[in-house]
Amino acid sequence: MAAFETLLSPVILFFVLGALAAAARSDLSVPEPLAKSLSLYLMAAIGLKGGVQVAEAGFTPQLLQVSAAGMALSFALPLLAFALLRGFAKLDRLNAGAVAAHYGSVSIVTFVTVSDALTRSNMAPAGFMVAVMALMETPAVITGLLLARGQGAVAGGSRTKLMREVLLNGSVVLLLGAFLIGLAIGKARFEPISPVFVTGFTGLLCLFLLDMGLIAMRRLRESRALSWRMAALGVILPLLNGAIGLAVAALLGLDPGTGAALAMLAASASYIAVPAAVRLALPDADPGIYLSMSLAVTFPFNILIGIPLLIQLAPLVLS
Amino acid sequence: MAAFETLLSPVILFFVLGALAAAARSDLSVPEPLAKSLSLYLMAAIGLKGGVQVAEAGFTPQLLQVSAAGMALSFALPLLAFALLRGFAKLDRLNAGAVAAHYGSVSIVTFVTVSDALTRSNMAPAGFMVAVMALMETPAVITGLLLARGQGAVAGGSRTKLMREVLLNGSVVLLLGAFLIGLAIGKARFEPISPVFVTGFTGLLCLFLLDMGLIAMRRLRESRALSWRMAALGVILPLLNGAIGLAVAALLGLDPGTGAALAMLAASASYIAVPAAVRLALPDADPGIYLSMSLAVTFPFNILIGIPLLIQLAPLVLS
Amino acid sequence: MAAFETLLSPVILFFVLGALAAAARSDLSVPEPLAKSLSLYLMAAIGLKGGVQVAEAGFTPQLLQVSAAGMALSFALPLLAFALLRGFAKLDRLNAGAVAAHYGSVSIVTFVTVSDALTRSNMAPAGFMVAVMALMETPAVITGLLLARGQGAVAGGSRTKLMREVLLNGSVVLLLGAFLIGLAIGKARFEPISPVFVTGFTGLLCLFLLDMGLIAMRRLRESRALSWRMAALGVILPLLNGAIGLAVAALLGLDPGTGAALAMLAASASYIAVPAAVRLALPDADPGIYLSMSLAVTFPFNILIGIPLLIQLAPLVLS
Amino acid sequence: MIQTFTRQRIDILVDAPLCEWLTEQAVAAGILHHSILPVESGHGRAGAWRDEGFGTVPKRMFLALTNEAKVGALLDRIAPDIERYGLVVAIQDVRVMRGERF
Amino acid sequence: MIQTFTRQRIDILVDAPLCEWLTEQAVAAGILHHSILPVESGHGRAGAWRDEGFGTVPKRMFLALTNEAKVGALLDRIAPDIERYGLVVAIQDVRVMRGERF
Amino acid sequence: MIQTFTRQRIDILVDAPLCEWLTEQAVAAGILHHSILPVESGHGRAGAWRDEGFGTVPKRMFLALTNEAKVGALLDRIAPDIERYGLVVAIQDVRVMRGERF
Ligand SMILES: Nc1ncnc2c1ncn2[C@@H]1O[C@H](COP(=O)(O)O)[C@@H](O)[C@H]1O
Ligand SMILES: Nc1ncnc2c1ncn2[C@@H]1O[C@H](COP(=O)(O)O)[C@@H](O)[C@H]1O
Ligand SMILES: Nc1ncnc2c1ncn2[C@@H]1O[C@H](COP(=O)(O)O)[C@@H](O)[C@H]1O
Ligand code: NA
Ligand code: NA
Ligand code: NA
Repeated sequence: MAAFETLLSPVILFFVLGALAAAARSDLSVPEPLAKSLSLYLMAAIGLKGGVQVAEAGFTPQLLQVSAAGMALSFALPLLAFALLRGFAKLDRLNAGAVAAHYGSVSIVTFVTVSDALTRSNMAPAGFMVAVMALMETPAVITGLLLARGQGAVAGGSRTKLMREVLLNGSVVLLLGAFLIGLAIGKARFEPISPVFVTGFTGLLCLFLLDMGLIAMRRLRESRALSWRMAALGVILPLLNGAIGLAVAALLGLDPGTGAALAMLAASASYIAVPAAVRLALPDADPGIYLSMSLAVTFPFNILIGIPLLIQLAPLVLS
Repeated sequence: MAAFETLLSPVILFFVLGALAAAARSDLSVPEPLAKSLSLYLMAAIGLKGGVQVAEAGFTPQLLQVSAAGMALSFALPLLAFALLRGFAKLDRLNAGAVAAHYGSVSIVTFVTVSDALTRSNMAPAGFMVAVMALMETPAVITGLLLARGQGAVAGGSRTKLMREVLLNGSVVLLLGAFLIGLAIGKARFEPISPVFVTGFTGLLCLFLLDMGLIAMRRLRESRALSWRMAALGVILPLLNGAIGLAVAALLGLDPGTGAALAMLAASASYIAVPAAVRLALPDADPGIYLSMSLAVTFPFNILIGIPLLIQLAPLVLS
Repeated sequence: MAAFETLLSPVILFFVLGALAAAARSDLSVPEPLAKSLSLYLMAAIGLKGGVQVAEAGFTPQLLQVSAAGMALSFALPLLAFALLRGFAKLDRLNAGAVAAHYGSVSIVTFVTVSDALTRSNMAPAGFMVAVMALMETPAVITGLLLARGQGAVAGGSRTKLMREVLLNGSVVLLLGAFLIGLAIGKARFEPISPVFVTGFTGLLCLFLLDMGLIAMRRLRESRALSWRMAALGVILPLLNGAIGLAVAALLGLDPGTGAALAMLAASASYIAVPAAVRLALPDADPGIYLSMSLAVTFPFNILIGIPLLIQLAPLVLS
Repeated sequence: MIQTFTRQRIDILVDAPLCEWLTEQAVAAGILHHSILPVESGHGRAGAWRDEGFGTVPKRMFLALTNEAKVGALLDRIAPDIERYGLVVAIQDVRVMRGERF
Repeated sequence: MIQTFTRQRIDILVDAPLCEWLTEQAVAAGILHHSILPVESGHGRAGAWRDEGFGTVPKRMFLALTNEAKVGALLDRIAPDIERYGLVVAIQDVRVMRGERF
Repeated sequence: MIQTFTRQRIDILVDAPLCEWLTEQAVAAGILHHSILPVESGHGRAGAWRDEGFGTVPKRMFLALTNEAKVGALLDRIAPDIERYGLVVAIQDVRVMRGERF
C-alpha cells in the first residue's frame, strides 16, 4: 500500500513520463541550463533544510556516529562492487575500479527523492543526513582509484588537481555550505527564504525528475557498452549495498527514516560528481560503462523499486 | 469594462512592455534557455491542473464531444485558410499550405493567457480543454501538407520521422502526460506541488509574455517577407476561425468559459511546434512567411484584441 | 548588533559561501543563463514592487526631488572619482574616465540587497527609489566619456548606437517598465503575481548572491591589472560617495530607509550595464581595471561592510 | 615530431530541425563521427535571426573530420537538397593525428 | 562529383558588445551573410575569462564564407581598429558549393 | 591591402573535464592564448551524446591561433595521451593580422 502510494506521487510519475517519452523517441527535452539550475537549487534547499533542522534539534553524538559510518561505507562498498564486477561481470581491473567508485559514492537525486517520500510517509530522516551524504560523496573515489591502478595510481602533477576535484567538488561545497548556513541562521531567519526552498521544493523536484527520466532512458537506449551481466549488477549492487546500509543503520539504532536514508545512500550510485572525477583520473576507463550502469540501470531501479521497497522494510527492520 | 480589465492585467502589460522595448530597439532580452524552461513549466502546469480538474469533475460525454470537435476543427480550418491565402494573399500552393497548417493548429501561450483571463473573469474553462488543445496541435499539419503537396506529399523515408515529430512532439507529450498525471494523482496528492504549478503560475506567465512581446515585435521588424495582404489575413483568419469556434461551441452547448477557450484555440495559430514540423516536411516553404504571420501578427492580435473581445462576447453568445 | 544581524542573513551568507568556494578554487558554478534569468527576475520584481508602492502612497513632490538629486549625483560623482583615479591611482585619462563612469552609476544587486536588509530592519525605502535607481544608471556614462575623451568624444556613427545602448539599456527599460506596470495595476491586481515577485524574492536573491560571490572572487583572483592603489580606491570611493549620498539625503530630509538607499546607490558601482557601454565607447580602456575595481573590490565591500555600516548610521544621521 | 595525415574538415550550417536528416546522410556516406556546435545568431537572405527559443528556425554547425572520399560521398548525397534546405557547406584540408580514424 | 568553388572563410573573435559594429563593417564591405557562434571561455593577455553572465566582456565568434575581394574590403575597414578592439582574425581558403552565393 | 602572416590554427575536441589539463599543456608549449567553444552534441565510437547537463561527458572545442613551432611543441606534449583521452585534433594554415602576436 505505502509502496503503491509512493509510485503514485507526482515526483515519480514525472520520472516515468520522462522515461516513456524518451523510450518513444519523443523530442521532449529539458534545456541543459535548467537541469543544472534545478540541481543547484535542490542541493541548496536540502543543505539549508538539514542545517536548520540540526540547529533546532541540537548536535547529538549520533551525528558523529552516522557520519563515521557513512564515510566507512563509502570507503568500503567499492570493494564488494569491485569483486563482483571482476568476478561476475568480467570487467577488466581498470573499468571495475571506475564503476566501483560510482557505487561507493551516492546519488543526490535519489537521496532527495527518498527524503521526500519518507517525509510524506511520516518518517522524515534526521537533518544531519544531508551532511552525511556530502561526506559520502568522495571517499569512494579514492578506493576506486586504488583498486583500478594500485598505489602509484595518479601521477604527481594531476594528483593535486584530482584532490581538488574530489574534495572541493561543487556539489560537496554547496551541500555542506548550505548546511552550515542553515545551521547558522536557524529557523527564524530561515522563514523569509523558506517559500523558495521548502514550499517550492516538491514541484521543482517534479520538473527535475522529468528530465532525469528522459536522460536515464536515452542513455539506456544509447548504451552499447552494457552487457547483460553488467545490467544485472546494476540491480544486484543497490540491493546488496542497501541491505548493508540497513544493517549498519540497525546496529547504530537509527530511527526508520534516518536509517532508510542511510540505506539508500549506500544503495545509490553517483552519476554526476564521480563521472567527472573518474574521467580525469582514469581516462582509459570507458564512460559508457559507468554512466550506463549508474544512471540508466541503478538510478531508475532505486527510484521505482528501491524506494517503495525501503519504505516498506525500514519500519520493520528499524523497530 | 471587462475588456479593459483584461488589458490592465500584469500578464498583458508585460507583453506590451516587451513589444515596446523591441520596437524601441532596446537590447533587453530573455535568455533562450529561460524561455524554453518557462514554456515547459507552463505546459506541465496547465496539463496538471486540467487533469486534476477532470479527476474532480469526473469524465463526461462532453469531453469526448469537444475532443472530436476540436480535432475536426484542426483538420478543417486549414482549408479555409488555404483558400484565402491562395485567393486573397496570392501565395503559391506550397507556402499557402505551410501557413494553413499553422492556423489550423493552436498556440499554447494564447490558450494559457485566455484561460488565465477567463478564470479571473469567473469563467474558468473546463479542465479537459488542455487535452483538447493537445489533440488539436497536430491534425492541421496533415491537412496543410496535403494541401501543399497533394497525396504523394512526403517521401517514404522521412514520413516516419515526420509522423514521430508530429505525434510525439515534445509539447503534445508533455501536455498529455501532465494531464494524465493530474488525473492519476487527484486533488489531494496535487497539494504538495501546487505552490509551484498553481501559485507561481501567473507571475511566471508574466515573465514569459515579456519575452513573447520581445520576440513577436523583433520578428515583425525583421519580416521582409510579409505583404500587407498577408498581414491582413493575420487579422482576418483569427476572427473567422474564432467565430467558427464560437459557433461550434454554441452547437455543443458549452458554458461560456469552455466555449471561449475552444474559440480561442480555433483562432490561434501555432508558432512553436508546427514551424519545426513544417521546416522538416516542406523545406522549400519560406519560414519568414509562416513565422511572421502567426507570431508577429496573429499572436499579438489575439492577446491584445482577441481575448478582450472574446471575454465580452462569450457570455452573450453562450448564454 | 543590527550590523551583525545583517551579516547573518542568508542572503549575505550565500554571498560569502560563493566567495569562499571560488577562493578555494572549487568548481562550483552557476550556469550563465540562470544568472541572467535571476537578474531579469530581480529587476522585474523590484520594479513592480516599487510601482505598486507608489500607486498606494501616491505621488509626492519628494519623488521629483530625489529623482533630480539622484541624477545630479550620477552626473557629478564621476568627477570626484576621476580626480582620485588620476591623482592617487595614477591612471591615465582614458582609464580614469572609464572607471569614473562605473562609480557614478549604480549596482542593481547592491540596491536590491540593501533594500532587503533595510526592510528586515523596519526601514523599508520608499517605492520610488527603484525609479531613482533606473534614472541614475546612465548619466554617469556621459560624464565618464567626456572626462576620458573630451567633447569630441564619440564619433558620429557610433554616437546614436551609444545613446541607444545607454538610454534603452535592457536594465533601465525593464526597471522603469516594471515600475510603470506596478503603478498601473496597483495593489489588488498585483495579488495574483505577488507569490512569484514578493514571496519568492529573498530565496532567489540567495541563489543570485551565491553566484555573485563566485564571480566577484574569481575576478579578484584573475585581476592582474589591479594595483594596490586602485584596490584602495575601490574601498575609498564607496565610502566617500556613500557619505555624499547620505549628506544629500539629510539635506532633502529623507527618512532613514529612503536615505540609506540613496546613499548606497551613490556608494555602489555598476558592473553589468556600464561595462558593456564603456567597452563600446572606450574600447581602448582596459576592462580588467574597471571590472575588477567595481566587481571584485567595491561590490563585496559594500555588501559585507557598507550595508551593515549604513544600517547603523542611517537612523542616526537621518533623525 | 609526431606524424600527421592530411584529411578533410567539412563544416555545414544547417537548420536545427534538419540536423537529424543531415547526420543520417553523413552516416550513409560513411561519416560515422561528427560534432554539432551551437550557433547563436546570423544574417542571411531571409534577414537576421537570433536563437531566442521561439520565433526562428535556429541553425547548428555540423562538423566532421574525415577523408576526401567520404566528403565526396556526402556531397553527392546532399547535392539535390543543398539549395532548398539552405545548407552552407565549407570544405578544407586539415592535418590530423591518428589518420586511420578518419 | 558535384562542383565546388574556392572561396574564403573568415573567423573573427570579437567582444560581444562590439559584435553589432563588426557586422555593420561586414555589410559595408559587401559581406551580407554571416553567423555568430558562442564562445564559452578563453585565455588572453588580460588573463582567463569565462562567460558567467557578469563580470567579463564575453567573446563571440563571427564567421563568414565569402570571396577574397570582400574579405579584403572588410580587412581594410577594420584594420585601424584591430589592435584596440582586440580582434583576433583568421582567414582560410575553403571549398564551397553554390559559388555564386559567396 | 593590409599585411597578413601565415600561422596555424589548431582545433581540439576535448572532454570537458580534461579541458583544464589541455590548456595547461598548451601553456607549457608556449601557447598562452586560446578560446573554448561549446559543443552541443556529437556521435563517436561510443555512440551519440548530447549535453543535457548529466549523464554524458560533454565535449568542448579548444581553439588556438599560433605558430608552427608551438603547435609542434603542443603535439609532442599531448601525443602520448591523444588516444586514451580521445582527443580529436585538426591543424590548418591560416592567415592572420598582427603576426607578432601568434
Ligand atoms: N556566407 C555565409 N557565411 C556564414 N553564415 C552564413 C552564410 N550564408 C548563410 N549563413 C547562415 O545561414 C543562415 C541562413 O542563410 P540564408 O539561407 O541565406 O537565409 C544565415 O542567417 C546565417 O546564419
Ligand atoms: N591566439 C588566440 N587563439 C585563440 N583565441 C585567442 C587568441 N588570442 C586571443 N584569443 C581570445 O581572445 C580573448 C582576448 O584576448 P586578449 O585580447 O589577448 O586579452 C582571449 O581570452 C581569447 O578568448
Ligand atoms: N571525426 C570526427 N569529426 C568530428 N567530431 C568527432 C570526430 N570524431 C569524434 N568526434 C567527436 O568526439 C566525440 C567522441 O568521439 P569518440 O572518442 O569516437 O567516442 C564524438 O561524439 C564527437 O562529438
Ligand atoms: Na552508494
Ligand atoms: Na487555430
Ligand atoms: Na554610484
